[in-house]
Amino acid sequence: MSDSKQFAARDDATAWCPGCGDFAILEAIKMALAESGLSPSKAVLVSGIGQAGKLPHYMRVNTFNTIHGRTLPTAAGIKLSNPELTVLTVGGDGDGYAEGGNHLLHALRRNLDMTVIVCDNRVFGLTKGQASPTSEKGRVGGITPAGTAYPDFNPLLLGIVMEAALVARGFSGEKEHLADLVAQGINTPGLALIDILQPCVSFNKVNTWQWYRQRVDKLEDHQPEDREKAMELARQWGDNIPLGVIYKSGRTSPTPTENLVTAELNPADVDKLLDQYRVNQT
Amino acid sequence: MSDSKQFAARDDATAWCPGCGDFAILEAIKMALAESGLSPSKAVLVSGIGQAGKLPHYMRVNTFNTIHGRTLPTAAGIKLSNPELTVLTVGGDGDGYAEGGNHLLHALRRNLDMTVIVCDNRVFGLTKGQASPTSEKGRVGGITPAGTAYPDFNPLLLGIVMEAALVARGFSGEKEHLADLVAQGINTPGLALIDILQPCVSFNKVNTWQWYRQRVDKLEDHQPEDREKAMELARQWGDNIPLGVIYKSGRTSPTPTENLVTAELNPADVDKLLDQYRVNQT
Amino acid sequence: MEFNIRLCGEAGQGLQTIGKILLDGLAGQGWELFAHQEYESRIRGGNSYFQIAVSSQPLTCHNPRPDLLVAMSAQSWQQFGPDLAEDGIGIHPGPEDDKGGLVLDAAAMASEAGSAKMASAVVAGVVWSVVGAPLELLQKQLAGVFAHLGEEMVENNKKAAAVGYQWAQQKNINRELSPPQSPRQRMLLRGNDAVALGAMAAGLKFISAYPMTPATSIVEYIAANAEAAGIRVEQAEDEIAAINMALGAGYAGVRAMTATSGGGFALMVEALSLAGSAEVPVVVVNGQRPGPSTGMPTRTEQGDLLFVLHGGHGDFPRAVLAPGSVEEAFYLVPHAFNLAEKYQTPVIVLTDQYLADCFATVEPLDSGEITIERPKQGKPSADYRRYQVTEDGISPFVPPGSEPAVVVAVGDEHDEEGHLIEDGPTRVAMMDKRMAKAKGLAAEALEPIVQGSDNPDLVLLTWGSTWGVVSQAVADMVSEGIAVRAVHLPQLWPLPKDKLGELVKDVNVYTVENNYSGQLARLLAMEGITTLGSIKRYDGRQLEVPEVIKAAREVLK
Amino acid sequence: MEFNIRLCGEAGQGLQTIGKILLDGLAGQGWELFAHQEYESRIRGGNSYFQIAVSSQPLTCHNPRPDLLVAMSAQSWQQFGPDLAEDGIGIHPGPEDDKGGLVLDAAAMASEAGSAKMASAVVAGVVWSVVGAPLELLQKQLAGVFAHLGEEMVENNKKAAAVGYQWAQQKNINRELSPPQSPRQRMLLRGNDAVALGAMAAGLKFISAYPMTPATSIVEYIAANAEAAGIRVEQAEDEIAAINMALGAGYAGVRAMTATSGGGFALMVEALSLAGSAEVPVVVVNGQRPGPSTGMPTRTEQGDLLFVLHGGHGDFPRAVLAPGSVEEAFYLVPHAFNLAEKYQTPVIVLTDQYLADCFATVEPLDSGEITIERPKQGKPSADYRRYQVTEDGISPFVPPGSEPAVVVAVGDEHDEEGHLIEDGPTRVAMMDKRMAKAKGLAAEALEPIVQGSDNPDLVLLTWGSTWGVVSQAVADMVSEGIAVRAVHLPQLWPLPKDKLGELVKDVNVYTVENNYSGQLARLLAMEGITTLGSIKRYDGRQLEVPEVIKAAREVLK
Ligand SMILES: Cc1ncc(C[n+]2csc(CCOP(=O)(O)OP(=O)(O)O)c2C)c(N)n1
Ligand SMILES: Cc1ncc(C[n+]2csc(CCOP(=O)(O)OP(=O)(O)O)c2C)c(N)n1
Ligand code: SF4
Ligand code: SF4
Ligand SMILES: [Mg+2]
Ligand SMILES: [Mg+2]
Repeated sequence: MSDSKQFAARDDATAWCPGCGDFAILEAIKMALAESGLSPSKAVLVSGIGQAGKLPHYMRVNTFNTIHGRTLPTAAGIKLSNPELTVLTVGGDGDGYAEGGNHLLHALRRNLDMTVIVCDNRVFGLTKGQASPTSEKGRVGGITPAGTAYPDFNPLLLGIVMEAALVARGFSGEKEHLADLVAQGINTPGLALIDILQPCVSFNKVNTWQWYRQRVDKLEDHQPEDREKAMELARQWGDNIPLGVIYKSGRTSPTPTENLVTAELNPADVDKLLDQYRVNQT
Repeated sequence: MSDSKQFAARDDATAWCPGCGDFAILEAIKMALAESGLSPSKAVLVSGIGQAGKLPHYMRVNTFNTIHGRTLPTAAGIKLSNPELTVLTVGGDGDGYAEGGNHLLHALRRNLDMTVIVCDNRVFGLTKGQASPTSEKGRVGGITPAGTAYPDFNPLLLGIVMEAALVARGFSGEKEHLADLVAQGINTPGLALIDILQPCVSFNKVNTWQWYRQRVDKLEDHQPEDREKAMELARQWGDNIPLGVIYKSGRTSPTPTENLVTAELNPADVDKLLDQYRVNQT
Repeated sequence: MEFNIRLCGEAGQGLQTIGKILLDGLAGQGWELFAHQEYESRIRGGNSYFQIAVSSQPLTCHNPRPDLLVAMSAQSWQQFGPDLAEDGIGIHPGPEDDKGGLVLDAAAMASEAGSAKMASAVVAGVVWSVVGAPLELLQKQLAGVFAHLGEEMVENNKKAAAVGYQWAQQKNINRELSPPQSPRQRMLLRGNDAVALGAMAAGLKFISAYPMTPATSIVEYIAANAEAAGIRVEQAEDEIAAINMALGAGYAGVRAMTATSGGGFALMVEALSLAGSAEVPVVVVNGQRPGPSTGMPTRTEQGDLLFVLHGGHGDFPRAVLAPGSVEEAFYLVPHAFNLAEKYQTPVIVLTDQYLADCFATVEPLDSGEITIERPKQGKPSADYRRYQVTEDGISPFVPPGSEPAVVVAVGDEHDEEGHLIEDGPTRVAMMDKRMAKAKGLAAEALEPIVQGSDNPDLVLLTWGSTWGVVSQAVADMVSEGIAVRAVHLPQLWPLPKDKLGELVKDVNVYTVENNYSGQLARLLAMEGITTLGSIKRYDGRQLEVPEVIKAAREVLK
Repeated sequence: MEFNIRLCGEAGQGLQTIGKILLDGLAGQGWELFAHQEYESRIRGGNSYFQIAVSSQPLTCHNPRPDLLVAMSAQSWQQFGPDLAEDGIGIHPGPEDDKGGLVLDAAAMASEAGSAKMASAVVAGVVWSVVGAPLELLQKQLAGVFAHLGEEMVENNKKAAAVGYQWAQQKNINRELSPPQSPRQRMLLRGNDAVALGAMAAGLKFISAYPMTPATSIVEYIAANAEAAGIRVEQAEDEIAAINMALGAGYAGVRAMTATSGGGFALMVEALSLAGSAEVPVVVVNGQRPGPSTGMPTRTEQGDLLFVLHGGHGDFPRAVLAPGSVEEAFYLVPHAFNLAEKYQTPVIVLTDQYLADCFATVEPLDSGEITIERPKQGKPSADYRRYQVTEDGISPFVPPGSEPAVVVAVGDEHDEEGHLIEDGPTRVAMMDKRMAKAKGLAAEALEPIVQGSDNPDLVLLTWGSTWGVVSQAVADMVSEGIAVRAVHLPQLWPLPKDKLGELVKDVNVYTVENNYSGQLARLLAMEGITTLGSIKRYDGRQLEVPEVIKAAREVLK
């Protein structure tokens, strides 16, 4: 196990608000990478746009900070090209569940070997407080001053019915536990979806640190292979919010193994194909 | 109950292959609209691009034949603007579950009062036989000559976990039954997702008319309010494929009631707002 | 006389709140104002500013060199201190340095007055004293703004303002500006408010959008007033949904729009092309910010002109309008809706962060000046043809729901009834019909707005918010006897070619643009209008009057 | 001598199969061939055709008036019969009419020979007889093609062909074409095959795509040969995913592409701008079809030129290449990859349905002529800076995974290390760095291809598959003594301005384009190159040699 300091940025300036739940996620990711024995050159963190999307800039690791909502296809392109890289994605709930919804659906279907981390503050942070898909019905936001008319989207349930390799919920207030979830995600040979309860001290005045602290409950004897139970846990919200690995489908990843990058650029031998087009005069 | 002939196109030319499962769906939609007492002027059929997307051109009804994958937001815009219109969408599995996946997710979340009909031939028809999200793992398609690496997407399960007002499965070979499902969809005050087993005689050589006929089974004593059972039925595939209303969540639609169209164009009284900007000299 | 005040500090220190309080107070005294904002893409920390230009004459832009700069953080003093005008007053929280500013520990003073949170009221008091306005007026403002927080908050804020006021009095930094004697009737509002109000005055009924700086506040403003106005607002899952929902609404027969920035607009161009083919009216606001890609999300630029003009596959008619001021935004947006509905095609309104976030005192906006032109109405007969071929290309409109008609809209090539076709002649007829509308749009293109010399040696052509800067620069140059003319194009497509041709005939023409490649110059070239070059800036900030003057002098040499 | 054969009928009647059999047979006899296809957006029914031009000289385009037209359906006879050349032979399934065609009930004759399904073999036999080729050769072809269906099928097809052959012999419609004496070495292939083969020869390793006509067959071709070639193919959920996957692959360091048509391209432009900002190489093929919107999905047009040039927000460097022939497609695509990697920026290859689906006999394609230039390689040091500022704007590349470097790619504005910045000077440095690459791209722009008169009265400038038509038209005119020159632009952006400037100096220039608005002419105007107008067509079909000649004569009057 290597030291998480190798993942540290040169300085610790961030553009986050003091007290933001993202800080602990940043630490947890560094810890998990270290724990998994990875170096900054061997892991890639693909991020979106949003407060959470800035995360890779505050550590030292290969990074593709792509556009809003597109972490998953970008990550798939990387993983399919170079399976030797450990690929993680990080982004907000807006990024992952609104703009990126279709990619989530299909990433779950693909189940490539990657760890999908969603900093779920249940609000659009960077754009200043609009409702997100995980904002509960009635939540007031900039575009929904009378409260959003729709129920909150449940990413865990989706992960379960789509048979993701691993579905988990973490909490910014449980850094070690979270680091362990991320490490489990990294070590699961398939897609791990980790939705993280992340307080946003600036815009989410409902789901605060305290609100969560009073409610979260680390799973202890849960068998994550038990789908029925997993669905029940995924639906649990309110007074008692379960944390931990909710579900494991046991589905293995169809990620290929051959690295296309290390090979010399080795063009296809098209001559054989071209020969098929030669006109043979009769 | 009015006559379904009023929905008939001027002639019966279509661009479909003889034997295509879309013909019965066309008939079923006309029957359901008639059964629901609607006239061609009071219903809108929003369709995508694909073989299924051509459907509204073969009948007489208000139509917005939009672009590939975008039926649902277009339909939402229509319904939110004029709730007096009965809004249905029709498109293929590529349209609804690939290109349009994000809209499906969010349309299910919104649960507006509309009927979403997917002609699910488990293949991209119009573009000549590529695998679609509902093609089963291993299905050979133009872009996946070695067979697709991913399992088939289950739209019914998604509809259930997202608590759509109604989730149903129909079959082109059961036209009356299908018409009844569509009519139930129209009459359900929320989103009805109807996935239709539609044989494609040109490109789907697996799920043929006969293959389905040997397997489909109309649900009889199922209580669609029973979510556990519904999930079980939604997962059922192979020798025994259930047809009918699989699930009813009882969720009501937040569709507004006021028609913005019939009102005279009645600009907001901005003078009151403008007055707030007047500088009161001190 | 012009006096420029810059308040700077971290995001979260209340710069906007205090800036707005000062704006209201100063406006109440009859001043003409122009305020602009620079901020980072973050919620707390960093270096932002809110700057207010104060004058007895109407203002159209900012001044790069503040006469008074109050920094609420040491960092922002480091960054912005050097911008101070030569004899300007700098105030900062310390530590003392060799740049000569006065040290004011506003937080400590506010703590004494009740709570460190009221540091911004201290700062307001300082500013108020410098401009020589009576303290009571500021306190009245504060009382109004903080009334909803209770009596105690009001009193504490008043106290904090007094402390700041007295501190400044002691420092002898009063500039004794005397407010105008007979001030004009004014409104004070923000660019994006004007866009939103224009849309509402135009009869907007439906808006769907996904948030994106700097367009979000348009949507939020409309949302905040939607219930009273009978407007339906839908937050979309993405920009693709946003524009397609708006098209659904437009098809249904209601005035609909969406608003975004360049990246969101990029996701909309497939549907823009659909709107062109299906002939569905829609207004799309693109509030520009520096690209490419995510670029600088909170800064300003005019880098999307050629993109909005050519975005979407195939040829279809469209119009592109770009207001050059807060006032113009209010009147231009209704025109966008009229064009969209009249020609049943997409109309794009281009703004930018500078305009979106600026505040200005303007001639009171008059909703009475706005006329609403609805589309040519058709008869809802059983044989209604949505795409009836007409000479002007405009097919009479009937909304779905009108017995006994059926209304077919379609993005595939189609016949008059809207059904799919494969033959060449029908295709040509439909292309010709659609493109006939482009001719109509061209015929009624808005005229350029002209200012400055009647017999110029140099014409500066500009668009969008840069107009405010060029207009000021040209006024300054003319008053120095330089024969220069400013031309602003509120409509960028179709161009008012005849009028524009006259204006640029036999004279040196430069464009002034806030982008890298001189996109307006390129557009003009495409239309056969030659320019000699462009005065450009592309660092994410608006051009400045002195740099425009300098560049113009350079060119005139 | 040129002879044109059109086979027409319904989709599903095997036109493509039989067309391909005839092509192979004719090529084997040493003929030069050019085949193009017109079909409807459907799987069965409708009216399609497959047309083969046969000559002893190389061919670059089709001829609108077939000398032999065999209709396999009455409907297609109705539709296409009138296209027949004046002394042409028309054959159709009946009923007899006043248009003078011969009635051939191929289905009935095929039934007699074994099964109605072999009607197409009957037709092949007819054609074979008309061109005067030996029946055995055709039968050999059929045997090869149907071998996998078993002996009986082969025999029945042979029998059907013989029946058709004999029928034609009896009708005395033999044209006795004598094949060239010393035919050239040739390959016969389709436009999209050439694109795919070019990409594979260039070292393509990753392709992600969502199907869209007419680009799909590029992807399918590569997929069919991917395993052997070590290429990873991913069918994406939508076009947005397709291009972003390709960007992920490009970031990882492998040559990546995607292929689509205009509507799919529209969904890609947000990521195109990302590629520009993050400096990730990617090749995007846009196989054009008529827009706007879904338009005419299986027809041809060149309506996306200005869109691909300006698609995406903000200014960033890009190149646009457009092959004018099957052969050129093979060599141009590797060049696109070289440019994309060298300049670490997106490169767009524009084709169209006409080129995508056409077949031509070409000089054997030589993979040895393809050179591969990989990006400037960096040192994978711990302080590797992905966006190092260099004079040519190109930052040395290191793939992620290289110890001890970390590789940061980002769409936000950034510093040399790839971290987010907010200041103006860094922004300017990065814009300048990126746009320096545009200068490099311009400096190595491909030269125009010129043909015809050295001292012309008229220059016809063209691009894409229309080149084939213009090239033929100009050759015809020159042989009639008209001083006309044809210029083809394989690279549309950046333009080879100097060379082009020389070519168009002091001469009348028209563009010839398959679109409504004359997009090349508009692009040239933007670059200061004036044209007098455009010869255009926009009915979803390719221009025809006679119409180009007619229009050119008109202009020369
Ligand atoms: C295409 C596009 N649309 C919109 C935006 C503006 N935008 C940036 S971040 C964001 C949402 C932020 O919410 P979330 O993803 O939950 O991240 P958070 O800031 O809460 O961490 C939006 C809408 C964008 N950058 N690109
Ligand atoms: C943006 C875009 N991408 C791709 C296409 C091409 N396309 C047309 S239909 C279709 C898929 C057809 O499959 P499906 O939706 O299942 O309909 P079906 O033809 O099977 O009924 C595709 C990919 C398109 N028209 N637009
Ligand atoms: S706005 Fe919320 S999510 Fe963003 S940095 Fe601040 S606390 Fe964190
Ligand atoms: S291709 Fe398939 S789906 Fe399309 S019309 Fe033919 S049978 Fe129906
Ligand atoms: Mg969030
Ligand atoms: Mg399908």
